[in-house]
Amino acid sequence: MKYVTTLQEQDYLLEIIDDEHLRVGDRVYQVDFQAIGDQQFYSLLVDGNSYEAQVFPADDGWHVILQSRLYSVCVEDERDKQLRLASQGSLNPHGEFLLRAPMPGLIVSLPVFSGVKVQKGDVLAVLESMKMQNELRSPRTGVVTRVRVNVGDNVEQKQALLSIE
Amino acid sequence: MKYVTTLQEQDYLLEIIDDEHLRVGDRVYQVDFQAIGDQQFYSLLVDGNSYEAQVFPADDGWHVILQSRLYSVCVEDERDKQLRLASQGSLNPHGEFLLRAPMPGLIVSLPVFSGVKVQKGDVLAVLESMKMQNELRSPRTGVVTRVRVNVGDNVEQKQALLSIE
Amino acid sequence: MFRKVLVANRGEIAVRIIRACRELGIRTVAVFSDADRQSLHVRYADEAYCLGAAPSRESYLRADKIIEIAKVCHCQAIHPGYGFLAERADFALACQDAGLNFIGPRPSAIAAMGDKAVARATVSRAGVAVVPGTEGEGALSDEDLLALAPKIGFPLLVKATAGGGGKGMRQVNSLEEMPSLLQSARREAESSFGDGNVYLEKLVDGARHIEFQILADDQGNVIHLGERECSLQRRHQKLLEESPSAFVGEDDALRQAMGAVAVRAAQAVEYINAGTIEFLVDHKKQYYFLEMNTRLQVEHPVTEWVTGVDIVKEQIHIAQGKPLHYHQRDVSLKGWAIECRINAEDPYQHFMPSIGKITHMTLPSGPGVRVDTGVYPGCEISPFYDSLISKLIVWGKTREEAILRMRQALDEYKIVGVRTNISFHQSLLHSPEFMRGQFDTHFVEEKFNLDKANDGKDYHPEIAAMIATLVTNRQAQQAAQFVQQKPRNTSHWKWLNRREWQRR
Amino acid sequence: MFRKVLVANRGEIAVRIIRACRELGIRTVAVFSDADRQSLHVRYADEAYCLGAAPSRESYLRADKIIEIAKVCHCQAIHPGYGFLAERADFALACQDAGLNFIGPRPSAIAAMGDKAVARATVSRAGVAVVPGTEGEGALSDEDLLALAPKIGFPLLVKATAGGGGKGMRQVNSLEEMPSLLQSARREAESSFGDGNVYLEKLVDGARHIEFQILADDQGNVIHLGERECSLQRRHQKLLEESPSAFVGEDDALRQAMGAVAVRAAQAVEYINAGTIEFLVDHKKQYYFLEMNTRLQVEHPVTEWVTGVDIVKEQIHIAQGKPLHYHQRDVSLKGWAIECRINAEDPYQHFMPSIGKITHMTLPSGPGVRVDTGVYPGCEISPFYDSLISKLIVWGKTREEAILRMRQALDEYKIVGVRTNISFHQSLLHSPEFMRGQFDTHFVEEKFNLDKANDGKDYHPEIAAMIATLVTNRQAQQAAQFVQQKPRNTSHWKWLNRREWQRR
Repeated sequence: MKYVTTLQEQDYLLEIIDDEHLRVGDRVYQVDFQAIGDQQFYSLLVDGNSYEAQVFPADDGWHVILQSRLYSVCVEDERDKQLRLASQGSLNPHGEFLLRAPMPGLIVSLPVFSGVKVQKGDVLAVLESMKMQNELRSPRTGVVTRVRVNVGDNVEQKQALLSIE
Repeated sequence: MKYVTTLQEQDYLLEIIDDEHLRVGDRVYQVDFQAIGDQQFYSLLVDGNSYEAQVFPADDGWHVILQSRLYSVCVEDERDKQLRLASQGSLNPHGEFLLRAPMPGLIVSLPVFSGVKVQKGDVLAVLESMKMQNELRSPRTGVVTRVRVNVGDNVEQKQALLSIE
Repeated sequence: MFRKVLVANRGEIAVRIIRACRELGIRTVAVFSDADRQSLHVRYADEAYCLGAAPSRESYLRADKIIEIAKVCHCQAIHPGYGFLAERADFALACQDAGLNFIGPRPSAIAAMGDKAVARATVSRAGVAVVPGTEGEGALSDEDLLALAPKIGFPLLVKATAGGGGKGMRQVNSLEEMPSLLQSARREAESSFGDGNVYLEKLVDGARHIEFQILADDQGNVIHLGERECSLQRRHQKLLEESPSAFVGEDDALRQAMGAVAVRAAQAVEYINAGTIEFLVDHKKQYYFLEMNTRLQVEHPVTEWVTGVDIVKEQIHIAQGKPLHYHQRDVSLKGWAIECRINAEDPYQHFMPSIGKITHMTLPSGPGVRVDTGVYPGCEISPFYDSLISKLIVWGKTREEAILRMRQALDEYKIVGVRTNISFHQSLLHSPEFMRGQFDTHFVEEKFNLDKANDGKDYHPEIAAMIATLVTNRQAQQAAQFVQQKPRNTSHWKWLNRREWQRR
Repeated sequence: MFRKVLVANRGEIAVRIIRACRELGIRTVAVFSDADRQSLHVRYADEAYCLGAAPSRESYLRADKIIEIAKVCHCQAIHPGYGFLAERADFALACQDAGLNFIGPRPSAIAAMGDKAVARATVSRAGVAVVPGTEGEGALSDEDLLALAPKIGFPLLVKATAGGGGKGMRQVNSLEEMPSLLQSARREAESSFGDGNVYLEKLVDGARHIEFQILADDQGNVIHLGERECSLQRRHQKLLEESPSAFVGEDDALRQAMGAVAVRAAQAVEYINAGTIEFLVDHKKQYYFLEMNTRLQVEHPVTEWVTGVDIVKEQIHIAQGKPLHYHQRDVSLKGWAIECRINAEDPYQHFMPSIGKITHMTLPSGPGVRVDTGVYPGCEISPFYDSLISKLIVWGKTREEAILRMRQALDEYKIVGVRTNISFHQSLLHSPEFMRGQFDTHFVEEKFNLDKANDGKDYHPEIAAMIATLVTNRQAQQAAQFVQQKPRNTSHWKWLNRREWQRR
């Protein structure tokens, strides 16, 4: 199986030859890959070097924590990559974004209101939980549309707070 | 639900009144019983006292390890107990007992042979495993019948070694 | 002698106190909220009683219920831990009134140190240098403050007298911007603490936060157990603490001088039991009293390890009216201890708290490693309390050995189910500034960048790419096996049903 | 300086050595059998290579493969741990021939101490008292032994010269029964060690097993690190060790005298690196050399804790040709340390080894607690190696504090999936003989009864009955829910199928 794996804007061409061999670009490595205790962490021996990583699903692929460093990695098989590139022109990156509460808590601040234009990284709401004030930020530029909560509201996990279009 | 629970030849009459109340004999206790992490251990609050126990299934009920002491406990609901007492005369305690290897290992000694009479507690075989010699003992008095292995054999877990009748 | 002690807290500190009691042969009573029935402190105590619903004000802050339980259970004493009721003079007083021993200072000392402005005035009168500012007791009006500000000089800080955790705090750079900032600080203080009083303090630039552990018995003996370096903070929350401090280092004269001042500050309020004097120290080694914490600190283990003193056992000992086990001359700092606070929060998502069930946990262990924790595999991290789930403490003969040991321990520490700041600590321990011991209280927020912290060293993008690809491939294979089974599953339901039964 | 070290072992001791190397900045190479791919030592090492199938002779005893891997990986040294190849002079020699540093004594010292009869003769010539017996070197015939026996006196022990673990050992009570016992001892020794040689030793009744830790560098410095009490054994396997020994106690003259003799015994074979001199000590405080272990011991942590010396790091340091970090005058025993060996075995079933997958594990933690372990939740305990899965070590200011702390730690230690001897240790720690420190090497097997050990105290049959009943009821409820679902499951297979899908 062949994959195109992207990490910090660099593509790696990987081929899984068999259970014990992996090609990266031109080079073939001997690998021994094991899931530890059916959990989110893995042990990898590559030509004898021992690595351990935690791997979490992320929005756009995987978050790999390897030796205390986070790598955001996107893995596509070759066909996926072709399809995505072919259709990229028609993709609309400006759908509605719905901000949800990542955990239960108290809304202590709402510095935006409907109609306000926000930049990526702007604070949309401050949620108090676990005795901390947590800033919820905008993932992209857009306009705030429906604000569904007020300061002082107790919200449940995943409750919709407001939208950005 | 009512139970007759036997422990070291003493019967306890227990009634589970509801999730929070338990009657033992004449006395009603307030209880809060919880399985910890879906494992074999449990937390019990009885009138505020906190106990923790590991509970394993055993041949004839449960093994409860509570504050480092092992209790062998047999629990029957009232109907079971009646049935068992009624049929006890006809029960045959002398069926065949099949000795199986509790773990993989090497048979290093077989001090018995077919036709030998053994007492409860006599050594039937010595199995070497985990660098230790482990004595497998007879659970009751009887006569050795079919010896299926020889000294020097490597046996698998649960492999039949010999029978007692 | 205490025969039974109620522990009015939860989490790792409740477990820590229960362990100390059990090692002293004292029975323990835990209290818990609905969210904590399966917590370690409930499981490890001899007795445990429910206080109420999960929110603190309905459970761990219910002083009335806690005192009632202590009386019904025939406890002799209550240990408040830290947070919750630990620094509430009214609670200490209520314990006293109920005939219960409060394991901590007298209510008057809690009150005196609880109002930050009063505390500054009190220790100042005792000859302890405080950060220059408004030392007068009582409430100052905006006019008073605006008149005093130029004498202190800018930049300065407006701080809430009832303060804590950075609430009601504002940095003021000029007289012009002061009126509006005063107003907002008072408003925030009012809403956070029900007390809008504020005071002014000079902003000490590039300062370190160094604190001294104090022990005092009721027979007039007061000693200090050396210093803790607590400058590594984020949003006024300490993250990593050390004892000794690399800044004080070999300068034992400074250590003894600061220790003596700390003792004097404690004596100024006739302090009893364990407490901590916090100092700000500038780069010229000038030190100023900041505040006193009238309770056990989260970071007490680093002091325990370098001094050999079990602070919690000593607290219990003192509370029974006995003299300290130690004289000042018995106390010396041996080796080096570091503590990392392991929080359930995601360092890659603005340190957002993380909740959920811990599905797997491997603790670090081995020589020189201590873990104080209130969680275990299978338990739930709820959103109701703070995010500190564990403290990892290591000891080494030297700071270098302690750092290398902490790195190894952090590598070994595996928690699955909630995100943690373990990798943040790992990066911090690799930063050149930390390794050199050169940092101030602003370092983490202003100068430390998680992404760039360890560029170069241990950068293995190709390995990360391999692992992500192998995980993807593994999932694809599992999905493929599943799809292959599908036709059989739907067309032979009896077979499926049999399988289903067997699986149970 | 070593840049890379191969660890020729597995389990907790391999992890212990890897931790020490990493804290010294040395890269580590692990080796593993097919059964150990997911073991901690493989996961924690920088590199890891498979040796072969699970049985030791196809993996951890493959000296040739291990040396080959060390060379290919450019290691400078090999640490053998304990067991496996640790006391094989031929392996130490092969390392030397391959240009690798063997972290341990010279092959000649291993050989001299490996033959128990030769060892006795050697140290005896150096003026060290040995248990009275046949001190002559070389093979003695049955005739020789029968002639010598009455001079030694009965009861006596026949022991294999290549011995260990009680194999080839027989107690002889009279001359009459000696010929047949000699024959069976020789036969057992031949089959166990390929060497039928035996020697005689007086049986010292009521003796204690007390050993001294030795450190020696290649510059002629030899020191001891005080004693360890190792009398608590079952079938010649140590179960619980302490330092100091309650028997030696305050008698520092005895400690120093025995320590000096231990140093002399080590010097007799020009010993280098860490080693242990075992003594038998009778109730009159007469002590006799028993044997020397020319390697790191399982129980080294108790000595580490009371002396503050990191023995594994010191081993690596010595192996690099450097002088010891310590003089004899630097060594003193501070506080009290106890180790419990946690074995995967069932104390209620004749200590039968237990295998399986560890489904849950909660480690004890907190102040004064150390765990050295090679397992973690999710790992498999295989039948191929010994049953030691973890060592729990505690420290206290006094023996009393250490005992109370160990009890608390054992209470906290939860392992589900395999049976362990944790409750055995708990009972042992509650026995009056242990608490008084009055026991000999036969105590556990002859005088300690697990069932009666703690009668009276902590006897809660009613609570046990409640728990068993509640578990039964819980199961009945779960079964009832399942039965209720059954009609729906079989008649609405589509619904089931949907459920089944969701569950995946």
